[in-house]
Amino acid sequence: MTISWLYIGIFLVVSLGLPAVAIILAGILAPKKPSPEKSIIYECGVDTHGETWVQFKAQYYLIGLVFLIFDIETVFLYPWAVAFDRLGLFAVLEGLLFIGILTGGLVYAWKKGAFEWA
Amino acid sequence: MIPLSWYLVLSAALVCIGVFGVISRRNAIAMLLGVELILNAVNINLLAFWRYMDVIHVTGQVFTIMVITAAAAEVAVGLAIFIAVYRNKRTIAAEDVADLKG
Amino acid sequence: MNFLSDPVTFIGNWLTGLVASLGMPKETAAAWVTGVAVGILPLLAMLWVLVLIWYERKVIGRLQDRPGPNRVGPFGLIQPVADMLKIFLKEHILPAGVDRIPYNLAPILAVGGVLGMWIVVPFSATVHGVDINVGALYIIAVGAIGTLGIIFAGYSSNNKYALLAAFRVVAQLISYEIPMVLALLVPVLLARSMGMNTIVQAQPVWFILAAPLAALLFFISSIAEVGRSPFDLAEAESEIVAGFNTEYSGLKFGMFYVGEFLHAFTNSLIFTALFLGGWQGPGAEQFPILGFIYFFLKTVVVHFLGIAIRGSMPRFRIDQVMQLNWKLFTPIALAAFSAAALVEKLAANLGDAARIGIHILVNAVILGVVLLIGSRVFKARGIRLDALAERNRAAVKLSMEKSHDS
Amino acid sequence: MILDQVIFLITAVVVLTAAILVVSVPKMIHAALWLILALAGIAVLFVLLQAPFFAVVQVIVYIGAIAVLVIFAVMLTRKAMQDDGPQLNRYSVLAAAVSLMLFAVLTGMLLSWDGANNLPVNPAVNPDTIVNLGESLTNPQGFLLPFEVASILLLAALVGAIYIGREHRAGKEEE
Repeated sequence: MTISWLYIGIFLVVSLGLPAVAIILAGILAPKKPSPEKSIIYECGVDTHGETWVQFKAQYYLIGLVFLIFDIETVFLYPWAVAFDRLGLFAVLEGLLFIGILTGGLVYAWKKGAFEWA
Repeated sequence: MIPLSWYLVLSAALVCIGVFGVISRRNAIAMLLGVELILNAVNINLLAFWRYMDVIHVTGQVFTIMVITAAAAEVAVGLAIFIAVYRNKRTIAAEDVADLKG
Repeated sequence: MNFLSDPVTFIGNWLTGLVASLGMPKETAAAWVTGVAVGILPLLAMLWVLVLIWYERKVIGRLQDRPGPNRVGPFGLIQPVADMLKIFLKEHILPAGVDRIPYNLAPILAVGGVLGMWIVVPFSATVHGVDINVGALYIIAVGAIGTLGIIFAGYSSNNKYALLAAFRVVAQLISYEIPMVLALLVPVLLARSMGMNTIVQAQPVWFILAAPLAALLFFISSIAEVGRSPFDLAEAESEIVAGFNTEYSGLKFGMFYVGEFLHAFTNSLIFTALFLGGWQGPGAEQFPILGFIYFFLKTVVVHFLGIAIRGSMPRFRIDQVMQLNWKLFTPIALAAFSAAALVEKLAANLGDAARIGIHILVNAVILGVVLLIGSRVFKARGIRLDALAERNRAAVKLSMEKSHDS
Repeated sequence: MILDQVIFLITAVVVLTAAILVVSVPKMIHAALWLILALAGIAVLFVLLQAPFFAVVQVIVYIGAIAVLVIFAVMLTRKAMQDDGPQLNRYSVLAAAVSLMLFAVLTGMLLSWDGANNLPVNPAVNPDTIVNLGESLTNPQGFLLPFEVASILLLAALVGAIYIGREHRAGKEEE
């Protein structure tokens, strides 16, 4: 058990390290001729106006919010699905009630227009 | 083998850092991040006690689930409130938003 | 153990023996050999991208009646190598005002978040990566790292369009994660395990038969997760320059490219393992090499399907992408999962064939209901639109008559 | 085994450093990024505690969802707090003193407790934690009530947050 997580740790370190090493190598090999012209932010040749930190629609936040709630509820259904053989019919119905409450949230978000992107 | 105390001291330190963040930051979102640190310290404690004291039952794990749920609900509602306040008052500095005082 | 029937185990045993003969206990030697093999796997996956890029460009080319790459090497096979060498030697331009650490971290996370999934994929009966008991969720978790890379790229670039694109993409990615996670729950339920190897072993009958809707949703969501056509809002060049990676150049840009191609293939691997029985096939248990071949062939079919969709579909608008997900896919996924759970419990005593039959039936019913409601909604919307158009026409006519009169 | 102690210590240093940066860096967005590192470190700790399910849940929920939400919110309220202004309020020295004292007291209490040097219960005792967890979540003798209450809590949070967070005047802010 623990040894497999050690392997996963090695694997993750290598998978993150490989692109890092490649980028660093390329950075050494590549030519470096910086100039102020080059480092201008690319906005189709037009000079940047104002801050980059434009305001965003609250819609993004609403989507993120619904996602967060759904994500948590679904993740906690996983142990339930794994233990399925040990559950009685009643327990399965309990799980479906859980999903039903989740669906209620979806319907509310839908009715309140959280998914409209006007 | 790691003694239990290591986890406990680590999570005590995390709680204290979180408390510092909650008390001292001006930005309300930053205060929320402090609360997140505290809740995570709680999770470390719960799982450590589960692992070291009572590995047969899953009580510690169920509590962790509850803490994660509560943390998520808190973040969702908290950030929504900050965004609403920001929309009306153009600030989220905690001391400027004292209208709810009785 | 025969070399031909199971080369990987054979080589592994040979290496273990070799290391053990240096005076190390057998188990430690095996652990070291596995560790080194695990370290080499990402490298192989990265090299595999070269083939993937060639293959995909060739297929897309043929789909669009072009020859595709055909100049460098036979059939243009060396083209990706040449491209890679070129991009390797390109200058890294650091735009003004970027936030350096996240800016440089973003391409690494984008690739690492895809590579990380490979460790839990079971390639054959004997080579199954690392078999952890939370494999399915692990895939989702590692996928979240890639999302993070995109946010980093968009935020740190100091470019409005990059930020806008990153937010769009992230909204899309997190949205489509919901049907993906829900669809993934169905094979987990059917196999009673989150371990990828157990899921594959539970499929003498492929799960796509018992869970066709979940498979379909997983397939579409995984296309959306890669951000490919028809979900390629990230690079809607008419709207947001070139997407979240506008300010990237040289190999840093190349890494996003590599990540995308690898992600498409990785998703096919995972789809195959989850729904198409992975390495299962006649004789795969006795001759693990056959398992490799089955797995590879199935994956190539799935991958080809994804490329064909990429080559032939127009792009969705962002509101369409969001509504498609939340108003169609998520409800279907919830219904499909609930139905699967109910059928599994109520028909637990029936034979396998009968249970799968009921599963198919229930899936068909859900699909039928969705189509029925969908056709009603579209008909109603069509009537509304017709009425609107009629009114507009009348108004135009009226105004034209007025102008005639005056 | 010494290896897990080394991993623990490295992770602990990373987590604590990241946590201190979360509460002290002036730029909000950087605080959010450091929070991600701290949370990832905590996921590693969960693996060390042999609760891999919670490690992946930590990554999926905290890094994949909560951190994304925080970044969205920081972007939405970006103009509110100019990052060059003071980020700590006038209580910060007091707060530091209080938290240091709290830490001293907590640590003293913990280390004087007999159970502090416990070693983990036999690791092989319980290979099927996830199954047990799943079963007890819908078992009326187990944790059925908290499980359903959690779903109600999440529903309430969703309803409340959408009600508060949505824009009442449509079309005011542009994308």
